[in-house]
Amino acid sequence: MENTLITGLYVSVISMAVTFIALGILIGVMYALLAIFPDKSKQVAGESDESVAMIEEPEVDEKANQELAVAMAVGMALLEHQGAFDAKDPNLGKLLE
Amino acid sequence: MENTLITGLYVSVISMAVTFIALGILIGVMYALLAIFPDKSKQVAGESDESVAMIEEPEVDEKANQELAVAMAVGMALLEHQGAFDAKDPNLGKLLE
Amino acid sequence: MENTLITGLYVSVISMAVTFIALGILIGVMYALLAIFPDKSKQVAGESDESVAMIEEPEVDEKANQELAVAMAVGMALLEHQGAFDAKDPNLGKLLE
Amino acid sequence: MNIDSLLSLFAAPLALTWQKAVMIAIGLVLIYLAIAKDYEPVLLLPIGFGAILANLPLTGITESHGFLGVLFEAGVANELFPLLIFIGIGAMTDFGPLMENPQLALLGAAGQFGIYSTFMLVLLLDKLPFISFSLAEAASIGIIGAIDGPTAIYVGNKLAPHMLGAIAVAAYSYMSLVPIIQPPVMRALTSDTERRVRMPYSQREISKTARVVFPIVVIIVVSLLSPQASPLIATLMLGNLMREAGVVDRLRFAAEGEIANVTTLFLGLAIGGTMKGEEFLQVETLIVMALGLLAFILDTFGGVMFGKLMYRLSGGKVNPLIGAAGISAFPMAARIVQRLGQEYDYDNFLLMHAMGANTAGQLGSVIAGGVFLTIMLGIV
Amino acid sequence: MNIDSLLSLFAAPLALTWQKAVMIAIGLVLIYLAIAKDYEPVLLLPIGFGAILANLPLTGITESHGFLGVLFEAGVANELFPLLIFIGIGAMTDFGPLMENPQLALLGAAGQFGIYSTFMLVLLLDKLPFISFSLAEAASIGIIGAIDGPTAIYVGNKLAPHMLGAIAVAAYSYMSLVPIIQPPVMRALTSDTERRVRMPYSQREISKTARVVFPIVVIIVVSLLSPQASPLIATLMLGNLMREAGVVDRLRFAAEGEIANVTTLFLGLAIGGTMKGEEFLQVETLIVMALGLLAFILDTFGGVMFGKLMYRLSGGKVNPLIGAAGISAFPMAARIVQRLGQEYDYDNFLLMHAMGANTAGQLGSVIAGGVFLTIMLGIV
Amino acid sequence: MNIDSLLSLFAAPLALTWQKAVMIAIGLVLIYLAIAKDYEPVLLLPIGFGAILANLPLTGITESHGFLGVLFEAGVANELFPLLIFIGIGAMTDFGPLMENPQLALLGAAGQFGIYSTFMLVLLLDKLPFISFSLAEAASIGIIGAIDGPTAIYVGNKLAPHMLGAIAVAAYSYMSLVPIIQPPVMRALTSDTERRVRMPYSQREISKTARVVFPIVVIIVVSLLSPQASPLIATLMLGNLMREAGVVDRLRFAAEGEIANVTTLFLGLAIGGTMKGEEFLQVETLIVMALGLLAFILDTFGGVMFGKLMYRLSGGKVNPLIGAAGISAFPMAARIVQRLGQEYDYDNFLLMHAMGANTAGQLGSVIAGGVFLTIMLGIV
Ligand code: NA
Ligand code: NA
Ligand code: NA
Repeated sequence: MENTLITGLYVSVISMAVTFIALGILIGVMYALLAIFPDKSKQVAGESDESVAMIEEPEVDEKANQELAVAMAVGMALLEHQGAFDAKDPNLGKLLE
Repeated sequence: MENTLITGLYVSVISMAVTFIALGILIGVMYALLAIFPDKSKQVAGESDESVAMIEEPEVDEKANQELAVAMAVGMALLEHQGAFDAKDPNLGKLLE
Repeated sequence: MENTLITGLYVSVISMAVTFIALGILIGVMYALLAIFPDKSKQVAGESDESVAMIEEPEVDEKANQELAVAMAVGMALLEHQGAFDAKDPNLGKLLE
Repeated sequence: MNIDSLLSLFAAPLALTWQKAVMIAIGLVLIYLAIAKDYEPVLLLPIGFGAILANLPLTGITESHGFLGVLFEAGVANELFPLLIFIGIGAMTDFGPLMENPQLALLGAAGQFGIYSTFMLVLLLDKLPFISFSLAEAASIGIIGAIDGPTAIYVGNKLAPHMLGAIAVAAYSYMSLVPIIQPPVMRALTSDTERRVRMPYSQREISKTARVVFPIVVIIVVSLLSPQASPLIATLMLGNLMREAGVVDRLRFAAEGEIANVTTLFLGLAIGGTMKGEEFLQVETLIVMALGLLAFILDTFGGVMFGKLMYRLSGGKVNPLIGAAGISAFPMAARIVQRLGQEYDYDNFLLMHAMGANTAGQLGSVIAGGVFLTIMLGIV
Repeated sequence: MNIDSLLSLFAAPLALTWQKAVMIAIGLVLIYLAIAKDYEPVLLLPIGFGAILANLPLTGITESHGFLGVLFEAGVANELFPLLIFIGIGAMTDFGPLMENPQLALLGAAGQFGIYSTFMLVLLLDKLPFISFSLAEAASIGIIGAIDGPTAIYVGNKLAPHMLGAIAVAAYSYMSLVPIIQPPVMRALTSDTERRVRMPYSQREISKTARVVFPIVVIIVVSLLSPQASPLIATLMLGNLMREAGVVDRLRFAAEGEIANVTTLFLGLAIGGTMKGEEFLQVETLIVMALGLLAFILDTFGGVMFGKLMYRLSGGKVNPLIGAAGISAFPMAARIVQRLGQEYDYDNFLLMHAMGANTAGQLGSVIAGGVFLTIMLGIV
Repeated sequence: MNIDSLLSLFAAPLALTWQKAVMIAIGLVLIYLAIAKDYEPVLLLPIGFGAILANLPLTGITESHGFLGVLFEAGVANELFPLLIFIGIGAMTDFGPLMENPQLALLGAAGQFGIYSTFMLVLLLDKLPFISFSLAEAASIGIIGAIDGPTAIYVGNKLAPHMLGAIAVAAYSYMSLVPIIQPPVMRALTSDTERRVRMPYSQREISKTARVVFPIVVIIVVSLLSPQASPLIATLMLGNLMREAGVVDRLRFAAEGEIANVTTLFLGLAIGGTMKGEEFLQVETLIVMALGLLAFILDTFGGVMFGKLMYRLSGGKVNPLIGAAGISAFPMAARIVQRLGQEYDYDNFLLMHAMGANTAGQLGSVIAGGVFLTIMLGIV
């Protein structure tokens, strides 16, 4: 009668233990990976804008690019319409970045 | 014992022959197509920017277009930032809407 | 012999009737929906360009957006090329091509 | 052995019967219409292509493990593809213009007149000697009058799968001919006064809630009235619900985009693959094509005549031309109405009303198809 | 005959049992929650929609050749859909924050406490009269505590396929309630001092090689420890490998995009299609829903208590709140930790650490689910 | 019971035979080559990944209801995936350069020399003691010389499905090695004078009609000559027709995009899944790999030698180097020709002619594969 309870407890304890062991092993794996493959590309910050752009570009996905393009084009059109060009607003550059 | 070798040689020779025949026929097909459907749109080069753009547009695939848009928008934004525009044409805004 | 004709007529009449009934019910449904869920966002027209743009944006689908961006960017590039901007940077046109 | 297998190289040309050759020619014509005439190219090109492949001898391409056979089993035999396409169509459809003028919904019922009248005509033809159509076949031909590809394929596949190719070709070919088929019928049935009726644009705005609730209610009502219509109306309205919900745009764009595109290509190829010369080239197919054309005309007749009835009942406030948009054939039929109206009165803008009737026609096609199928399956 | 088939038009409304009606109402509620409350809409909308369709009478839509039946066979019965979704999830997951603080991985084990405690609770309930759950059913309910939809569906389908609908609904509904369920538990278990602990941001950069090797090693380790977890962890890590590899971006974007979107839609519809009134509306379902909620609470309890243990052992350097992110529910749980932390100390930025615990929770959920399944399949 | 099921936790490591371990290592090498060396990563990464999964013990992932088993049945067993990929390849191929110089087509036939010579070599090896290959196996190894992944997989699966993994790995691995394999062969076979031949650029413009008609005629001609080639050539040319038609761009982009990407991922995984240690690690596999490499060399030999023949016959107007592009391996082989030509004469632009030979090689590979298959199926 109590059989399923005991089986259940047994299953629970083993499962929990194995899960902790597995994640414990993964901790070891991660430390090992960090030790074996240290990051060599200690990036010297602020070297040049282009280099940063080139490095980061693969991270930006296509959609983001498209949205950016839409945003920029729309933004420029609106600004243009409002006569904001002929750059009287010195913040325009920042705004568009 | 030698049977598979002979069969194999037979298969090889026939296959190679048929492949050459097939591509030979395709040569005939291509010459026939060039003769039957000559290119009428003998393009007069450098007539106007618009016509070239129109003709070539179908060739450009979507992604290229998007990248172009991104490139253009970013380029313009950067130029803008540098104060290069200074829009004198008041219709520009409307045109872009 | 005439059996299929009679059956057919019977099927036709019933089908047509049910179709009219169904669409009749949908008319009732639509009037009910309009009554139960009236539009509260009675839009004050012409308030500002931005608000209109924001409201309409969800309707414009992605591709249209991209095409718009392409169109805008290309349009601007062409205008630029034609000297409409009065480019102070003589390389600008080339740059955008 | 050697001579035998050498001969096997000529086996294919020798197996090219005149029926296969004719079907290859038909496939070429369909591709020509698709490319040169822009007749529903996304469907007629794959259908024509599939027809060519199905009739090249000895390729095994339409067998159960062949390329077209696999596509057929994957999505035509079980009607999955037309339903998936419907999700995409629903996602692209705006029922706003219909909800602004609910009474236009009746035009969507009237525009299905061609289904029943064509069905009856086939049953009459069956009485002629040498011509024989079963009740199910007659119904499958009639359903071309739904003027809606996925509905015609769905119903046709349930009732007379052997006629699927002819039905699909008729449905999609004539769809492209709507701008040629409809105007003469519309002119013949209406008076100059009727065609000049202007219809004011309803200023009613539809709330988002109403737009969201509408597709769900439509599914429940239609499914209870006609259970066989449920998969069709449910997929159409699922797409529309995803459109109006606003919170599942990545599903909506997947439905409109990749699901619709991939499925359209596969559906076209697989249907073309059913068009085998020996079965397709029969008098019956010619009759299907002829009656399919008639169904389009009779649909337009039904729509415009009901438009005239509404013109009378409304005291001249409804322009009967918009009835022609009730056949569905979205959005072509609506544009034809707009153009014909402007021909007689340049400042007459019927487009929004025609769009309402047109989306009603989409609903009407699905409902009529489903009801027809429900009753037929009860009888056959 | 005529009267019979006329009556057939009313067959559907007559076959609408109260159970079906209630299920349609439940489907409407799920859609309402999806749209109006933004509760995991990409899943709850299709699930609710599928539930409505499955309970409209006589449509045949869930039968083996019906629309939902075809989708079910194509990707739920064989667990293909949850695995494909995992490829997309892996492609969107950044294990960087976890690799910067590897010891956070233990929180991902602790955050699965709800699985076992809920499982035991069900076995206790089974001892009550009138309530009966098999060991496999108890395990399926417990697995809701993985707080990970694909894992719950994968394990549930293997152990108790008849409960799949209830499990999926519980998993996804409560997932949306995480911002409501977790904070009270987190506040109750922690002291003010504990909640204010600041954790410095590790400046460690992870090399690309380490990032690429990590998913592969995880697969091998986990598969050897728990073979039944292999498909789950392998698909999750395949997505991550494609992300970090950098050379297969078109596969990666396909996994994140079309594969994930199309599969999510189909999975939701097919699971909704399993929720048939006659089977779903039982006391057992209510218990599943109630215990599922409890599993979420017990998971949070496990995570935070283990966080407190780490706080002690580290001499106060670990903020116990981040334990709450160990339950998975990515990335919501991590954001809740950040928000709650800031409530007590505005300048406290726990987000990166919480993200580490959160991705550990994702790993922990999959591993725990797989281990649980491996042991259960050895017993049942 | 308890001890048994505790032991079951160690069942997987205990079941890890040396064959499985070696295969996992091979999978890791393939992934390394894909990521670090950029060797056809979109295929070698999934293949390597599938190989690892297939050799982790007790996961059941390659069984008929396992993840890789389901993918295999869905698209490899019925050859659907390679055909779908061909639609995408066709949509990306421009036959313009070939149509401008039709006679280049013969180089596409000559570039298949490796198929037959390798096939004969295998039959010779079969005469050695301890080595045994059937005619069908020999043909499957020869087909690696098509240097075209989908063709090799399609033909290999029909003739010797148990060798599919080795064939696919050879085909795709060596494809990436083309820049290393070809140049020495090209240099050894040509004289300095031959390598410096300049070929004028044809100013011929190809009309849109000719571009549209070409793929259709190719299908009909090739299918009649070799029915077994029909599915391959038909899918390749369907993609090209959609490209040139201009009216079905949404189908074309679906073919190039989602269809190609999703299918490539699934195909790679499923093929990797066939590489089970116990079957794969045999002397035969080593022979397949060695002969596959030889097939690439012999293909280049065939192409360049025929190029030399054309050089003679044309009175020195044809640069024999472009023959190397006739092996297919699009577009790598064409770029190698251009680079090598420029090495000897910086102002020599052979690229367009090489591209023509290269697309001819694509056609030649498919045709040769299909013809070979047609004749073999008639004999076996
Ligand atoms: Na219609
Ligand atoms: Na979890
Ligand atoms: Na080749």
